[in-house]
Amino acid sequence: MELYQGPLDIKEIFGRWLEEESRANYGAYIPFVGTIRAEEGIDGLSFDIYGPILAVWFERWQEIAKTKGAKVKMAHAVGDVPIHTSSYIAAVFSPKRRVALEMIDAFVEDFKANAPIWKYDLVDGKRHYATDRSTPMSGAGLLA
Amino acid sequence: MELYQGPLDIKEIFGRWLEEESRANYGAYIPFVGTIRAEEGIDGLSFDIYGPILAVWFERWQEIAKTKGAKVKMAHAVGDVPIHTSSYIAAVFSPKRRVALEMIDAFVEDFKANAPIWKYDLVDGKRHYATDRSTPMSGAGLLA
Amino acid sequence: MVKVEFLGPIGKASIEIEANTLAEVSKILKEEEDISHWLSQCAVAVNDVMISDLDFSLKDGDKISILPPVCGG
Amino acid sequence: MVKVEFLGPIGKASIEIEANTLAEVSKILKEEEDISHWLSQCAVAVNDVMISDLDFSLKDGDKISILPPVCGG
Repeated sequence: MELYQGPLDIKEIFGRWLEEESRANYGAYIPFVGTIRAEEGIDGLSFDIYGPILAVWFERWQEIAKTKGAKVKMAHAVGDVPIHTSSYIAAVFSPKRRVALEMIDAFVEDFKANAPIWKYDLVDGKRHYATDRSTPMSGAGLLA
Repeated sequence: MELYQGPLDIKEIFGRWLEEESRANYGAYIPFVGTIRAEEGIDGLSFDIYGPILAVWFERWQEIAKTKGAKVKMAHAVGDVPIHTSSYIAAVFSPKRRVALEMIDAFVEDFKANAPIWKYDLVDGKRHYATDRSTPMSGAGLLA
Repeated sequence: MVKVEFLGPIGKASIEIEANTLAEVSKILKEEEDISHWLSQCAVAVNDVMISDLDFSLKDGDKISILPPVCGG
Repeated sequence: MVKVEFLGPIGKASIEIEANTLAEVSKILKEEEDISHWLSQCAVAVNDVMISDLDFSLKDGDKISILPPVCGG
Protein backbone atom coordinates (compact mmCIF):
# COMPACT_ATOMS: atom_id res chain seq x y z
CA MET A 1 0.00 0.00 0.00
CA GLU A 2 1.44 3.32 -1.06
CA LEU A 3 0.21 6.80 -0.12
CA TYR A 4 1.53 9.90 -1.85
CA GLN A 5 1.12 13.61 -1.21
CA GLY A 6 -0.55 14.97 -4.36
CA PRO A 7 -1.06 13.28 -7.76
CA LEU A 8 0.40 9.84 -8.48
CA ASP A 9 3.22 9.15 -10.93
CA ILE A 10 1.15 6.45 -12.61
CA LYS A 11 3.79 5.36 -15.13
CA GLU A 12 6.42 4.90 -12.43
CA ILE A 13 4.06 2.89 -10.21
CA PHE A 14 2.70 0.75 -13.07
CA GLY A 15 6.20 -0.04 -14.32
CA ARG A 16 7.61 -0.79 -10.89
CA TRP A 17 4.73 -3.17 -10.05
CA LEU A 18 5.20 -4.89 -13.42
CA GLU A 19 8.88 -5.44 -12.61
CA GLU A 20 8.28 -6.49 -9.01
CA GLU A 21 6.12 -9.39 -10.22
CA SER A 22 7.91 -10.13 -13.49
CA ARG A 23 9.34 -13.43 -12.18
CA ALA A 24 6.33 -14.45 -10.07
CA ASN A 25 4.69 -16.31 -12.98
CA TYR A 26 1.42 -14.39 -13.00
CA GLY A 27 -0.35 -14.55 -16.36
CA ALA A 28 -2.68 -11.59 -15.79
CA TYR A 29 -1.97 -8.08 -14.46
CA ILE A 30 -4.95 -5.72 -14.31
CA PRO A 31 -4.44 -2.22 -12.97
CA PHE A 32 -7.30 0.22 -12.44
CA VAL A 33 -6.26 3.87 -12.83
CA GLY A 34 -8.52 6.59 -11.46
CA THR A 35 -8.10 10.07 -12.94
CA ILE A 36 -9.76 13.33 -11.86
CA ARG A 37 -12.37 14.43 -14.40
CA ALA A 38 -13.01 18.09 -15.19
CA GLU A 39 -16.60 18.73 -14.15
CA GLU A 40 -18.81 21.37 -12.58
CA GLY A 41 -16.08 23.95 -12.49
CA ILE A 42 -13.77 22.12 -10.08
CA ASP A 43 -10.00 22.67 -10.13
CA GLY A 44 -9.43 19.19 -8.75
CA LEU A 45 -10.25 16.94 -5.83
CA SER A 46 -8.65 16.67 -2.42
CA PHE A 47 -8.45 13.60 -0.18
CA ASP A 48 -8.15 12.82 3.51
CA ILE A 49 -7.07 9.29 4.39
CA TYR A 50 -7.09 7.52 7.73
CA GLY A 51 -4.05 5.29 7.27
CA PRO A 52 -4.40 2.76 10.11
CA ILE A 53 -7.86 1.54 9.08
CA LEU A 54 -6.92 1.63 5.40
CA ALA A 55 -3.98 -0.64 6.25
CA VAL A 56 -6.32 -3.10 8.00
CA TRP A 57 -8.74 -2.98 5.06
CA PHE A 58 -5.90 -3.63 2.62
CA GLU A 59 -4.42 -6.44 4.69
CA ARG A 60 -7.76 -8.27 4.53
CA TRP A 61 -7.71 -7.97 0.74
CA GLN A 62 -4.18 -9.32 0.62
CA GLU A 63 -5.46 -12.40 2.48
CA ILE A 64 -8.43 -12.79 0.14
CA ALA A 65 -6.09 -12.55 -2.86
CA LYS A 66 -3.68 -15.09 -1.38
CA THR A 67 -6.42 -17.72 -1.05
CA LYS A 68 -6.90 -17.44 -4.84
CA GLY A 69 -3.19 -17.45 -5.69
CA ALA A 70 -3.41 -13.77 -6.57
CA LYS A 71 -1.86 -10.53 -5.33
CA VAL A 72 -3.31 -7.02 -4.90
CA LYS A 73 -1.51 -3.67 -4.84
CA MET A 74 -2.75 -0.13 -4.40
CA ALA A 75 -1.59 3.46 -4.26
CA HIS A 76 -3.63 6.57 -3.43
CA ALA A 77 -3.10 10.32 -3.27
CA VAL A 78 -3.45 12.39 -0.10
CA GLY A 79 -4.29 16.10 -0.37
CA ASP A 80 -4.92 18.03 -3.58
CA VAL A 81 -5.06 16.35 -6.99
CA PRO A 82 -5.65 18.60 -10.05
CA ILE A 83 -8.02 17.60 -12.85
CA HIS A 84 -6.53 15.29 -15.51
CA THR A 85 -4.06 13.83 -13.02
CA SER A 86 -4.52 10.55 -11.13
CA SER A 87 -5.41 9.93 -7.51
CA TYR A 88 -5.66 6.16 -7.49
CA ILE A 89 -4.18 2.98 -8.90
CA ALA A 90 -5.12 -0.51 -7.76
CA ALA A 91 -4.02 -3.76 -9.36
CA VAL A 92 -4.53 -7.49 -9.28
CA PHE A 93 -1.97 -10.06 -10.41
CA SER A 94 -3.08 -13.66 -10.84
CA PRO A 95 -2.03 -16.80 -12.67
CA LYS A 96 -5.25 -16.86 -14.73
CA ARG A 97 -7.43 -14.15 -16.19
CA ARG A 98 -10.83 -15.04 -14.66
CA VAL A 99 -9.61 -14.58 -11.08
CA ALA A 100 -7.97 -11.27 -11.98
CA LEU A 101 -11.00 -9.92 -13.87
CA GLU A 102 -13.38 -10.76 -11.05
CA MET A 103 -11.07 -9.59 -8.28
CA ILE A 104 -10.25 -6.17 -9.74
CA ASP A 105 -14.00 -5.47 -9.88
CA ALA A 106 -14.68 -6.61 -6.32
CA PHE A 107 -11.54 -4.89 -5.00
CA VAL A 108 -12.28 -1.52 -6.61
CA GLU A 109 -15.95 -1.59 -5.54
CA ASP A 110 -15.11 -2.52 -1.95
CA PHE A 111 -12.44 0.17 -1.93
CA LYS A 112 -15.03 2.73 -3.01
CA ALA A 113 -17.46 1.63 -0.31
CA ASN A 114 -15.20 0.83 2.63
CA ALA A 115 -11.76 2.42 2.40
CA PRO A 116 -11.51 5.28 4.95
CA ILE A 117 -10.95 8.05 2.43
CA TRP A 118 -12.83 11.34 2.20
CA LYS A 119 -13.18 13.32 -0.98
CA TYR A 120 -13.55 17.08 -1.42
CA ASP A 121 -14.16 19.18 -4.51
CA LEU A 122 -11.54 21.90 -4.94
CA VAL A 123 -13.09 25.18 -6.05
CA ASP A 124 -11.13 28.44 -5.88
CA GLY A 125 -8.65 26.85 -3.51
CA LYS A 126 -11.35 25.73 -1.07
CA ARG A 127 -12.36 22.18 -0.16
CA HIS A 128 -16.03 21.18 -0.30
CA TYR A 129 -16.88 17.72 1.08
CA ALA A 130 -18.38 15.54 -1.69
CA THR A 131 -21.47 14.62 0.36
CA ASP A 132 -23.58 13.52 -2.59
CA ARG A 133 -20.93 11.07 -3.88
CA SER A 134 -19.96 9.60 -0.50
CA THR A 135 -21.21 6.31 0.92
CA PRO A 136 -21.73 5.41 4.57
CA MET A 137 -19.36 2.55 5.48
CA SER A 138 -20.65 -0.91 6.50
CA GLY A 139 -22.15 -0.64 9.96
CA ALA A 140 -22.79 3.11 9.75
CA GLY A 141 -25.39 4.48 12.18
CA LEU A 142 -24.30 2.33 15.14
CA LEU A 143 -24.12 5.31 17.48
CA ALA A 144 -27.26 7.07 16.20
CA MET B 1 -4.78 -1.77 -32.76
CA GLU B 2 -1.08 -2.48 -32.62
CA LEU B 3 0.76 -5.66 -33.66
CA TYR B 4 4.41 -6.22 -32.79
CA GLN B 5 6.93 -8.83 -33.80
CA GLY B 6 7.95 -10.54 -30.53
CA PRO B 7 7.24 -9.48 -26.94
CA LEU B 8 5.52 -6.17 -26.17
CA ASP B 9 7.18 -3.20 -24.50
CA ILE B 10 4.36 -2.99 -21.96
CA LYS B 11 5.63 0.09 -20.11
CA GLU B 12 5.97 2.06 -23.32
CA ILE B 13 2.49 1.10 -24.53
CA PHE B 14 0.82 1.68 -21.14
CA GLY B 15 2.45 5.10 -20.77
CA ARG B 16 1.71 6.18 -24.32
CA TRP B 17 -1.98 5.22 -24.03
CA LEU B 18 -2.18 7.08 -20.70
CA GLU B 19 -0.80 10.20 -22.39
CA GLU B 20 -2.94 9.86 -25.52
CA GLU B 21 -6.09 10.04 -23.40
CA SER B 22 -4.83 12.35 -20.65
CA ARG B 23 -7.00 15.26 -21.84
CA ALA B 24 -10.03 13.19 -22.89
CA ASN B 25 -11.61 13.41 -19.43
CA TYR B 26 -11.88 9.69 -18.78
CA GLY B 27 -12.09 8.85 -15.08
CA ALA B 28 -11.16 5.17 -15.39
CA TYR B 29 -8.36 3.44 -17.34
CA ILE B 30 -8.17 -0.33 -17.01
CA PRO B 31 -5.49 -2.21 -18.90
CA PHE B 32 -5.25 -6.00 -18.98
CA VAL B 33 -1.69 -7.29 -19.39
CA GLY B 34 -1.15 -10.90 -20.47
CA THR B 35 2.24 -12.42 -19.65
CA ILE B 36 3.61 -15.81 -20.68
CA ARG B 37 3.73 -18.20 -17.72
CA ALA B 38 6.47 -20.78 -17.29
CA GLU B 39 4.73 -24.14 -17.42
CA GLU B 40 5.17 -27.67 -18.69
CA GLY B 41 8.70 -27.08 -19.87
CA ILE B 42 7.88 -24.49 -22.53
CA ASP B 43 10.39 -21.83 -23.57
CA GLY B 44 7.58 -19.49 -24.56
CA LEU B 45 4.57 -19.20 -26.80
CA SER B 46 4.30 -18.23 -30.44
CA PHE B 47 1.39 -16.55 -32.21
CA ASP B 48 -0.07 -16.34 -35.69
CA ILE B 49 -2.50 -13.51 -36.33
CA TYR B 50 -4.80 -12.91 -39.26
CA GLY B 51 -4.79 -9.12 -39.32
CA PRO B 52 -7.73 -8.25 -41.59
CA ILE B 53 -10.33 -10.13 -39.51
CA LEU B 54 -8.74 -8.95 -36.26
CA ALA B 55 -9.16 -5.40 -37.54
CA VAL B 56 -12.86 -6.03 -38.26
CA TRP B 57 -13.31 -7.61 -34.81
CA PHE B 58 -11.60 -4.64 -33.16
CA GLU B 59 -13.58 -2.08 -35.14
CA ARG B 60 -16.81 -3.61 -33.86
CA TRP B 61 -15.52 -3.23 -30.29
CA GLN B 62 -14.62 0.39 -30.93
CA GLU B 63 -18.25 0.95 -31.94
CA ILE B 64 -19.58 -0.85 -28.85
CA ALA B 65 -17.29 1.26 -26.66
CA LYS B 66 -18.37 4.47 -28.37
CA THR B 67 -22.05 3.83 -27.59
CA LYS B 68 -21.06 3.81 -23.90
CA GLY B 69 -18.81 6.86 -24.07
CA ALA B 70 -15.77 4.61 -23.68
CA LYS B 71 -12.69 3.73 -25.73
CA VAL B 72 -10.84 0.44 -26.24
CA LYS B 73 -7.22 -0.14 -27.24
CA MET B 74 -5.20 -3.28 -27.82
CA ALA B 75 -1.76 -4.54 -28.77
CA HIS B 76 -0.65 -8.12 -29.43
CA ALA B 77 2.56 -9.94 -30.24
CA VAL B 78 3.16 -11.89 -33.46
CA GLY B 79 5.71 -14.73 -33.49
CA ASP B 80 7.75 -15.93 -30.54
CA VAL B 81 7.26 -14.57 -27.02
CA PRO B 82 9.55 -15.96 -24.25
CA ILE B 83 8.21 -16.85 -20.80
CA HIS B 84 7.92 -13.94 -18.34
CA THR B 85 7.43 -11.46 -21.19
CA SER B 86 4.09 -10.13 -22.40
CA SER B 87 2.13 -10.96 -25.53
CA TYR B 88 -1.00 -8.90 -24.97
CA ILE B 89 -2.31 -5.67 -23.58
CA ALA B 90 -5.89 -4.48 -23.93
CA ALA B 91 -7.43 -1.46 -22.25
CA VAL B 92 -10.69 0.35 -21.66
CA PHE B 93 -11.02 4.06 -20.93
CA SER B 94 -14.36 5.39 -19.73
CA PRO B 95 -15.78 8.34 -17.82
CA LYS B 96 -17.04 6.12 -14.99
CA ARG B 97 -15.70 2.99 -13.38
CA ARG B 98 -18.68 0.61 -13.81
CA VAL B 99 -18.60 0.82 -17.60
CA ALA B 100 -14.84 0.26 -17.64
CA LEU B 101 -14.92 -2.68 -15.21
CA GLU B 102 -17.67 -4.45 -17.14
CA MET B 103 -16.21 -3.70 -20.56
CA ILE B 104 -12.66 -4.90 -19.86
CA ASP B 105 -14.13 -8.25 -18.81
CA ALA B 106 -16.37 -8.59 -21.87
CA PHE B 107 -13.64 -7.31 -24.21
CA VAL B 108 -10.95 -9.70 -22.94
CA GLU B 109 -13.30 -12.69 -22.97
CA ASP B 110 -14.56 -11.98 -26.49
CA PHE B 111 -10.97 -11.46 -27.59
CA LYS B 112 -10.07 -14.88 -26.22
CA ALA B 113 -13.01 -16.51 -28.00
CA ASN B 114 -13.18 -14.65 -31.29
CA ALA B 115 -9.97 -12.84 -32.21
CA PRO B 116 -8.27 -14.70 -35.11
CA ILE B 117 -5.08 -15.56 -33.23
CA TRP B 118 -3.45 -18.97 -32.99
CA LYS B 119 -1.22 -20.00 -30.13
CA TYR B 120 1.67 -22.48 -30.15
CA ASP B 121 3.83 -23.80 -27.33
CA LEU B 122 7.53 -23.29 -27.99
CA VAL B 123 9.59 -26.32 -26.99
CA ASP B 124 13.19 -26.74 -28.14
CA GLY B 125 12.65 -24.14 -30.83
CA LYS B 126 9.61 -25.95 -32.27
CA ARG B 127 6.00 -24.76 -32.38
CA HIS B 128 3.23 -27.05 -31.12
CA TYR B 129 -0.33 -25.84 -31.72
CA ALA B 130 -2.14 -25.34 -28.37
CA THR B 131 -5.12 -27.52 -29.38
CA ASP B 132 -6.34 -28.13 -25.83
CA ARG B 133 -6.48 -24.39 -24.96
CA SER B 134 -8.02 -23.22 -28.25
CA THR B 135 -11.69 -22.42 -28.80
CA PRO B 136 -13.68 -22.80 -32.01
CA MET B 137 -14.88 -19.35 -33.12
CA SER B 138 -18.59 -18.43 -33.24
CA GLY B 139 -20.16 -20.23 -36.17
CA ALA B 140 -17.50 -22.95 -36.34
CA GLY B 141 -18.50 -26.14 -38.15
CA LEU B 142 -20.41 -24.39 -40.95
CA LEU B 143 -18.59 -26.34 -43.65
CA ALA B 144 -18.60 -29.71 -41.85
CA MET C 1 -11.03 7.73 29.88
CA VAL C 2 -11.32 6.96 26.15
CA LYS C 3 -10.39 9.21 23.26
CA VAL C 4 -12.88 9.95 20.47
CA GLU C 5 -11.50 11.09 17.10
CA PHE C 6 -13.66 12.62 14.37
CA LEU C 7 -12.30 11.81 10.93
CA GLY C 8 -12.45 13.51 7.54
CA PRO C 9 -15.00 16.26 7.00
CA ILE C 10 -16.46 16.29 10.51
CA GLY C 11 -13.81 18.82 11.39
CA LYS C 12 -14.00 18.54 15.16
CA ALA C 13 -11.03 18.12 17.51
CA SER C 14 -10.68 14.88 19.49
CA ILE C 15 -12.34 14.66 22.87
CA GLU C 16 -11.73 12.51 25.95
CA ILE C 17 -14.71 11.03 27.72
CA GLU C 18 -15.61 8.48 30.38
CA ALA C 19 -17.38 5.48 28.83
CA ASN C 20 -17.40 1.72 29.38
CA THR C 21 -19.28 0.70 26.23
CA LEU C 22 -20.01 2.13 22.79
CA ALA C 23 -23.61 2.58 23.98
CA GLU C 24 -22.31 5.07 26.52
CA VAL C 25 -20.24 6.82 23.84
CA SER C 26 -23.40 7.07 21.75
CA LYS C 27 -25.31 8.67 24.59
CA ILE C 28 -22.63 11.29 25.11
CA LEU C 29 -22.11 12.10 21.41
CA LYS C 30 -25.84 12.52 20.82
CA GLU C 31 -25.68 15.44 23.17
CA GLU C 32 -22.89 17.15 21.24
CA GLU C 33 -24.62 19.63 18.99
CA ASP C 34 -21.94 19.68 16.27
CA ILE C 35 -21.68 15.88 16.03
CA SER C 36 -25.13 14.39 16.68
CA HIS C 37 -26.39 14.96 13.12
CA TRP C 38 -23.41 13.00 11.73
CA LEU C 39 -24.06 9.85 13.75
CA SER C 40 -26.65 8.17 11.52
CA GLN C 41 -24.11 8.24 8.66
CA CYS C 42 -21.00 7.29 10.59
CA ALA C 43 -19.26 3.96 11.17
CA VAL C 44 -17.17 3.31 14.28
CA ALA C 45 -13.76 1.80 14.96
CA VAL C 46 -12.12 0.99 18.27
CA ASN C 47 -8.31 0.96 18.16
CA ASP C 48 -8.54 0.92 14.35
CA VAL C 49 -10.81 -2.13 14.15
CA MET C 50 -14.31 -1.60 12.73
CA ILE C 51 -16.97 -2.45 15.32
CA SER C 52 -20.67 -3.13 14.80
CA ASP C 53 -21.71 -4.04 18.35
CA LEU C 54 -23.08 -1.32 20.62
CA ASP C 55 -22.30 -3.42 23.72
CA PHE C 56 -18.60 -3.52 22.83
CA SER C 57 -16.79 -2.79 26.09
CA LEU C 58 -14.09 -0.19 26.33
CA LYS C 59 -11.03 0.04 28.49
CA ASP C 60 -9.01 3.00 29.64
CA GLY C 61 -6.99 4.54 26.79
CA ASP C 62 -9.04 3.08 23.94
CA LYS C 63 -9.21 5.13 20.75
CA ILE C 64 -12.64 5.44 19.16
CA SER C 65 -12.80 6.70 15.57
CA ILE C 66 -15.94 8.17 14.04
CA LEU C 67 -15.89 7.62 10.25
CA PRO C 68 -18.24 9.65 8.05
CA PRO C 69 -19.31 8.54 4.52
CA VAL C 70 -16.34 7.73 2.30
CA CYS C 71 -15.44 8.17 -1.35
CA GLY C 72 -11.99 6.98 -2.31
CA GLY C 73 -10.65 6.54 -5.81
CA MET D 1 -12.86 -19.08 -59.30
CA VAL D 2 -12.62 -18.35 -55.60
CA LYS D 3 -9.54 -18.57 -53.40
CA VAL D 4 -9.57 -20.62 -50.18
CA GLU D 5 -6.99 -19.77 -47.49
CA PHE D 6 -6.23 -22.02 -44.52
CA LEU D 7 -5.18 -20.03 -41.50
CA GLY D 8 -2.98 -20.69 -38.46
CA PRO D 9 -2.07 -24.27 -37.65
CA ILE D 10 -3.81 -25.92 -40.62
CA GLY D 11 -0.59 -25.44 -42.54
CA LYS D 12 -1.94 -25.91 -46.03
CA ALA D 13 -1.29 -23.64 -49.02
CA SER D 14 -4.20 -21.68 -50.53
CA ILE D 15 -6.21 -23.31 -53.28
CA GLU D 16 -8.40 -21.96 -56.07
CA ILE D 17 -11.70 -23.68 -56.76
CA GLU D 18 -14.94 -23.20 -58.66
CA ALA D 19 -17.85 -22.61 -56.27
CA ASN D 20 -20.98 -20.45 -56.27
CA THR D 21 -21.95 -20.90 -52.62
CA LEU D 22 -20.30 -21.90 -49.36
CA ALA D 23 -22.24 -25.17 -49.59
CA GLU D 24 -20.26 -25.96 -52.74
CA VAL D 25 -17.02 -25.01 -50.98
CA SER D 26 -17.97 -27.38 -48.18
CA LYS D 27 -18.52 -30.22 -50.59
CA ILE D 28 -15.12 -29.74 -52.19
CA LEU D 29 -13.21 -29.32 -48.90
CA LYS D 30 -14.76 -32.42 -47.38
CA GLU D 31 -13.00 -34.36 -50.11
CA GLU D 32 -9.58 -32.94 -49.24
CA GLU D 33 -7.95 -35.48 -47.00
CA ASP D 34 -5.71 -33.02 -45.12
CA ILE D 35 -8.51 -30.52 -44.44
CA SER D 36 -11.74 -32.45 -43.92
CA HIS D 37 -11.02 -33.33 -40.27
CA TRP D 38 -10.56 -29.62 -39.46
CA LEU D 39 -13.96 -28.52 -40.76
CA SER D 40 -16.10 -29.26 -37.71
CA GLN D 41 -13.88 -26.92 -35.67
CA CYS D 42 -13.43 -24.14 -38.20
CA ALA D 43 -15.26 -20.87 -38.76
CA VAL D 44 -15.47 -19.23 -42.18
CA ALA D 45 -14.99 -15.73 -43.53
CA VAL D 46 -15.62 -14.38 -47.01
CA ASN D 47 -13.53 -11.34 -47.92
CA ASP D 48 -12.64 -10.99 -44.22
CA VAL D 49 -16.23 -10.94 -42.98
CA MET D 50 -17.36 -13.82 -40.77
CA ILE D 51 -20.21 -15.77 -42.41
CA SER D 52 -22.63 -18.22 -40.82
CA ASP D 53 -24.90 -18.97 -43.79
CA LEU D 54 -24.12 -21.97 -45.97
CA ASP D 55 -26.19 -20.51 -48.83
CA PHE D 56 -23.99 -17.41 -48.96
CA SER D 57 -23.32 -16.84 -52.66
CA LEU D 58 -19.85 -16.29 -53.98
CA LYS D 59 -18.56 -14.29 -56.91
CA ASP D 60 -15.44 -14.60 -58.96
CA GLY D 61 -12.32 -13.56 -57.01
CA ASP D 62 -13.83 -13.95 -53.53
CA LYS D 63 -11.43 -14.88 -50.75
CA ILE D 64 -12.64 -17.57 -48.36
CA SER D 65 -10.75 -17.97 -45.06
CA ILE D 66 -10.90 -21.13 -42.97
CA LEU D 67 -10.29 -20.26 -39.30
CA PRO D 68 -9.36 -23.05 -36.85
CA PRO D 69 -9.87 -22.75 -33.05
CA VAL D 70 -8.27 -19.62 -31.62
CA CYS D 71 -6.43 -18.68 -28.46
CA GLY D 72 -5.21 -15.10 -28.32
CA GLY D 73 -3.88 -13.31 -25.30
